[in-house]
Amino acid sequence: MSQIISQPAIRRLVKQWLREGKRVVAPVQIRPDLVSYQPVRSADQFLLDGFIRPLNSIKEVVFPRHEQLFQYRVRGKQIDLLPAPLPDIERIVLAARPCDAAALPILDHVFNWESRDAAYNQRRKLTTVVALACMEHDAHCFCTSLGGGPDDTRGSDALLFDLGDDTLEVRCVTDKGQNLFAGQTESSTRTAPSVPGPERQADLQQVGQQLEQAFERSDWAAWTNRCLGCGACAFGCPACHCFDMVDEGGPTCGARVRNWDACQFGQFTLHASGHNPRSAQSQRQRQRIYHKFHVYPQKFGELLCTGCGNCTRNCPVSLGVLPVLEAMQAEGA
Amino acid sequence: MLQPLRETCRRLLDDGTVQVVIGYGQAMRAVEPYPVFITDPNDVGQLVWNEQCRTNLVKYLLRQEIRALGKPAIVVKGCDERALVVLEQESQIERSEIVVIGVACDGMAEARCEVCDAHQPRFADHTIGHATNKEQSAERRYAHLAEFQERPIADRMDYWKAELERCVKCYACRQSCPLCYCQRCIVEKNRPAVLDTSPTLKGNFAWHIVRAFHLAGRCVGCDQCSRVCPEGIDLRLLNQSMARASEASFGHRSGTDPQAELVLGNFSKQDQEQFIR
Amino acid sequence: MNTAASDPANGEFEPKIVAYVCNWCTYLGADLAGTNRLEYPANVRIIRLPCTGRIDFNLIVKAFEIGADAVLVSGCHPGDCHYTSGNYHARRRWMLFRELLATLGIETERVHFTWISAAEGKKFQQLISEITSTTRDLGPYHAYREICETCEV
Amino acid sequence: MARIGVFTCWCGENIARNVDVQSVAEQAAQLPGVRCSQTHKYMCSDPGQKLIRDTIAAERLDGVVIASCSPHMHLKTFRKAAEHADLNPYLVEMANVREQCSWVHSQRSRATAKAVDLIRVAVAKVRHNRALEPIQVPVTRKVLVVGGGVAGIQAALDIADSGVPVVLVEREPSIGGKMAGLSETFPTLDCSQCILTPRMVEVAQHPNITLHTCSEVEQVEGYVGNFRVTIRKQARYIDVDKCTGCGQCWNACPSKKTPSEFDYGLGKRTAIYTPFPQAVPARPVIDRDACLRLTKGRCGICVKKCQADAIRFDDQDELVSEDIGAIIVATGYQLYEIGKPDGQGRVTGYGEYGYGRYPDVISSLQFERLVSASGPTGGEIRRPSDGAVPKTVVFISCVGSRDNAKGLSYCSKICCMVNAKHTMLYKHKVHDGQAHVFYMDIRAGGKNYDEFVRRAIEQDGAHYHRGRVSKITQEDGRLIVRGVDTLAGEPLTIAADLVVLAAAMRPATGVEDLAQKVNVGYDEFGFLCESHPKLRPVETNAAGVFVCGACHGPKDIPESVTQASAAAAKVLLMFSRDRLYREPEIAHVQESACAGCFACRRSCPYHAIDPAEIRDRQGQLVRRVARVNPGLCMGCGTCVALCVSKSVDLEGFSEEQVYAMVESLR
Repeated sequence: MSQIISQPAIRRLVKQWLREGKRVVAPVQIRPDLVSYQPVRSADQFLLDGFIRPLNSIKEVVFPRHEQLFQYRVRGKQIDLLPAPLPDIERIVLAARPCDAAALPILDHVFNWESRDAAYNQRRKLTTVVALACMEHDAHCFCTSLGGGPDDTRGSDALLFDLGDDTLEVRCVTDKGQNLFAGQTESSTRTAPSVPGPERQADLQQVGQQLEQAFERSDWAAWTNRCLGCGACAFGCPACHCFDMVDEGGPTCGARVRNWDACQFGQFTLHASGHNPRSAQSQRQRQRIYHKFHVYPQKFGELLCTGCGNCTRNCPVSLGVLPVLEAMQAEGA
Repeated sequence: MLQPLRETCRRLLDDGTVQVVIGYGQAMRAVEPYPVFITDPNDVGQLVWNEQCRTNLVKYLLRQEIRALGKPAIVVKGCDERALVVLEQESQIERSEIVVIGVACDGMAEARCEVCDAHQPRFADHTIGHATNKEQSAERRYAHLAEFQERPIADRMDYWKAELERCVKCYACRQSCPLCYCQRCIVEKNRPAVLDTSPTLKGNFAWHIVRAFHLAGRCVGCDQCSRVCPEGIDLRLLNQSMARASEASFGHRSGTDPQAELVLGNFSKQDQEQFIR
Repeated sequence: MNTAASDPANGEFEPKIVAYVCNWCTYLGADLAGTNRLEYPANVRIIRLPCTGRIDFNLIVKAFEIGADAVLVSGCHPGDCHYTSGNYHARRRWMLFRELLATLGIETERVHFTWISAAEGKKFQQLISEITSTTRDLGPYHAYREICETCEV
Repeated sequence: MARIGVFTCWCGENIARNVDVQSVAEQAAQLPGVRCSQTHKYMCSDPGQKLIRDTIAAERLDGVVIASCSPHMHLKTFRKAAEHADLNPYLVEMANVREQCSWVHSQRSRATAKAVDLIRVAVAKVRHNRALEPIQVPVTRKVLVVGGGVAGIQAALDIADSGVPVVLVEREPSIGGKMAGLSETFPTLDCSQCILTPRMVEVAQHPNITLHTCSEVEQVEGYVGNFRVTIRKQARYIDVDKCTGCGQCWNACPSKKTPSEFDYGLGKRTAIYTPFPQAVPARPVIDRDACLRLTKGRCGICVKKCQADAIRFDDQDELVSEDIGAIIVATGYQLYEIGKPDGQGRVTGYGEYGYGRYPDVISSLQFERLVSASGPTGGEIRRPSDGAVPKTVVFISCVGSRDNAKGLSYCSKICCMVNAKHTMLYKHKVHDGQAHVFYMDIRAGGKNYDEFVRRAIEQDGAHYHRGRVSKITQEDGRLIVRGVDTLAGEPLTIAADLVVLAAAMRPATGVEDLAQKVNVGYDEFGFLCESHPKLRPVETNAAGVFVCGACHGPKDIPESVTQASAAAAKVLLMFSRDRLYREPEIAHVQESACAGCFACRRSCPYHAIDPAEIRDRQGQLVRRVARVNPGLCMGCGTCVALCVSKSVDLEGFSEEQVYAMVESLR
């Protein structure tokens, strides 16, 4: 037996969530060639099928691109510090791709390592993730090569499957998921067929071992020198989590803020002295690969990549994790 | 087209005229051709040419990784080539130290190609193929902008609020622009921080105003910024409003005349405007 | 905040106007208005710069960011620049920049450009009076303030 | 943390009437960075300044804001006061709470609030001020004077007499300029050459003057105090040191048909010649276009005649370099080209006067030669066509001047006096002759000038007709002048034997080239621009370059001489110290961030930005960047606004200062 729900029923649910003041984030068609996770304002705005995957990720729901840590205000000779209030809005991510949801446990490790990031954990607590299993994939998808797949449940509270006829199968993974759909689904005999997902690439889970020997290779430049040094890969990545803290404002008021940062920026490792330990773009690209497939796994025992392929999709010159790994393996690293 | 292109590149590499060819290549997985850097004459087979070669490769002339490869030959379309003209006017390249391989282009299936008047390269050292340059009226070239500007001002503001709300400041627009070459971008300057680095609406407005205005009188309309934006923001509108004003007020079309004076940094006592009282 | 130009006495909207003026013409024109005791509204805050050539377009954006309801840029008449040509450079800059503002939907009627010589104290008085009153009619520049306030937690 | 003192002035009642000074001071004391806040009845008075000095010392202030009048009024005063208290003067800023606040706002609460804001802005700025030292530039105490007319001669002698070396460059073979060719001068009718030639000789003999004739300025590099000037000396074909100026050569030269430049074509000269007998240097020159030896390879009579062996047919142009501290431009004027052929068989600009077609229509400078004792007629007034003494002479004013349609919009200023002088000189020589003058207005402002014109009319009987001449035709050897007398209200036709056109004054040819070399601006007519028409009339916007004489605008001899002495005085003032001290509020480039696009260089009105090369330790060129020459920058900041990466900044109005000021208004 399975649980099913109709599309109109889901949209009614969304309407109700919005009415309750919850924030609903779901894939939205921005233009014919662009689907993006966005806060939805009306229940008919978002997609439940007909897209491969949005070009951004759901990490923004728990790790916003910009957040204030505290504000300062100068009153006469006195300076007031006003800590940012903890988030309190409940969030529901709907129709997230499994490769997005799978990144949340990865982020959990980062934001709870050594110190616990209060705002992150609060948002995480307030967030329910309803993933939507993939029926299709494109040339950039490689989740299966990293142990994931079109119906991967990591990070999801519930998983939806498209059964056709405007009907979705609901598989709840956690209590949060159960609570969200309690009383909203019907029993059915229909179950979603298993979808194979993208063809498995060469053994990328073992790439960490290959990297043991690859650091000093001179080929990094040849593999990566078309990189232009933007942050499109990192910002579209569900797992990248680097940030920069700056003070913004003037002599009377302002804030300390935390913004996304990207390791491909030339300034990322620039020291105040003017020295830059990663002065060449190939060093930055190598860093990105090593962080995802070597450093992070050594520390936390899992890859910092879910194989979503967004880095390549977003890259102005079709670079990204997979093309680099493929180039490396082609050279027999 | 492809054979003569490969042959020309092979010859240039063979006889040592250049050490690297900046061109388009394609791997099986990639949807679009992507930039390749051929240093071995035997690798010219990697070069491709098709109607998906949209990337403006000129940016690579400025990147230190590519400069380190030696004297370059670069494959350009008639539209890309205009960026070379500006870079030379702004002392960023020595034209004599670059071999330019122009490829005649019938269009890359982009909107701008329909109003292109630079199908045939004009300043290249070697030209592959032949295409006809058709004159295009300013009305046609700026039709997209004109249509947008007909909207009421509040609509325009709402449009940009919605668009720039999505900007995450990945700087793909900047990094792929062939005319962005600062050692340190203004957005990275602190003391004072002229604009917020935060990807908030405030910071995004400030950034896109700066980016567009720093291209005032310079932008050659390759639309690379709009093309690479992962959020699909139509930056072309901003660039075009500067370009159209430069053309209307100063008769200047950036990158079309190597002898022309640049718009900013020069002036004419005869400059006409109505708004200064 | 600190310098909100709203008059606390009656709570009425008082426009906040930031003026970037050159040191040699408009600043002296404003001085002359003073010497001649030509009264004008107290809404303008002058920032003195050597020349209109020095006035970066970013300063106009910055003025809106700090909550200005209108911005004035003023310098020497063409031909009168203390530095011979700074104002010509500035004029070109504004010709292009206004286009950009218009495309972005920023209200160009809140950005004023004028030439005021050291002898035109009267013109300065009239200008400030006029800008203050038109800005009062336009009301606070809510649209840009909203841009500057968005911050989602 | 900053320790800033705010000093608010009452200015008697001037500020205090509309601004609550006490409340302003209290609010100012609360501003971030402010250490103390004080008031005084008159801050600029001695006790007021003492309060500032004492407080700086007592509170160890590192920044001062004076809230009082306009900085144009007293910024220097207060900066000096700070300096006396050992605070760097550039750490003082002013808030203009009088001219721009108390005097223009009568509503006390609002004026008070604005005053606080103005102080807030000044405090925000001064927190980012930096201690600056005046820029010192070494000075080469040597002057280049370009042009050896009366202005150049005057300037050169004034400077040389004070002990400073002068390099005088003259394009013609002799100095003397236009004045050397004049007969007599108004309003005294003293002989022009009699006044000028002793001065010319003085130049030639002056130990502090190096004279280069037949020479032009080829190139000017460097900046104020430190110019390097290259002078092109044209081949003279004479060894000036050996030549004694005896005259054997020119008397024997068979090429005698070249129109004399000095006589404006009214006489002829030989190929080897001195332009006029009193020429300085008193040495001949060979005209390479007229000399038979140099053009056809024949002749050489001069060589045979020369006992001093001074002829050098193999002479070459020579380039001379001079290190120069200041430049005076005195290149003078030329006459407006009357009836200029337009290349399509027509003439423009008073072609109807027949100048160039009718030999007896001449210019006023040609008339000067006809009257001059050293002229082609030996001082007898004889007309060019047939040598007859003209009995009726018509003088026409404003040929080219004050005429937008055909010529130039400005008044040439000297012509009214020249015409009056000419009628008198004519009457004095041709007693039965009649002079007529057509004029638009008589402009005779100047000491004894109007009296002079009256004398021409009343004593020497010149007929003055207020009106223009429409056409001149030639009939039976006479010139029929058709004009109108607007005062009589009727057309007027005069049959004249000679017509003299008072053509407009224009800057000398090539002045634009020279102006570009020395970076001096010029107007639409080519006259050089002074720095300020009232207060800096001989300075230019190019530091260290001065102007005098008619290259700056139409003027007569006394004015040219006055201006020349003024320019000399300015140069000597500049040389009165070993070094130049310039305002340090100038631009500077952060070279590590500069991308070398040179937008700054394109826009700099003072050409103060040069490319500089950054090289690595191996000497390899890394990139080119912009660099500001502190000797030239005047601190306008146009470069800062144009620099997209803000790699150039302006001391005194830096990005940090300006943004802090704006931010303080939040």
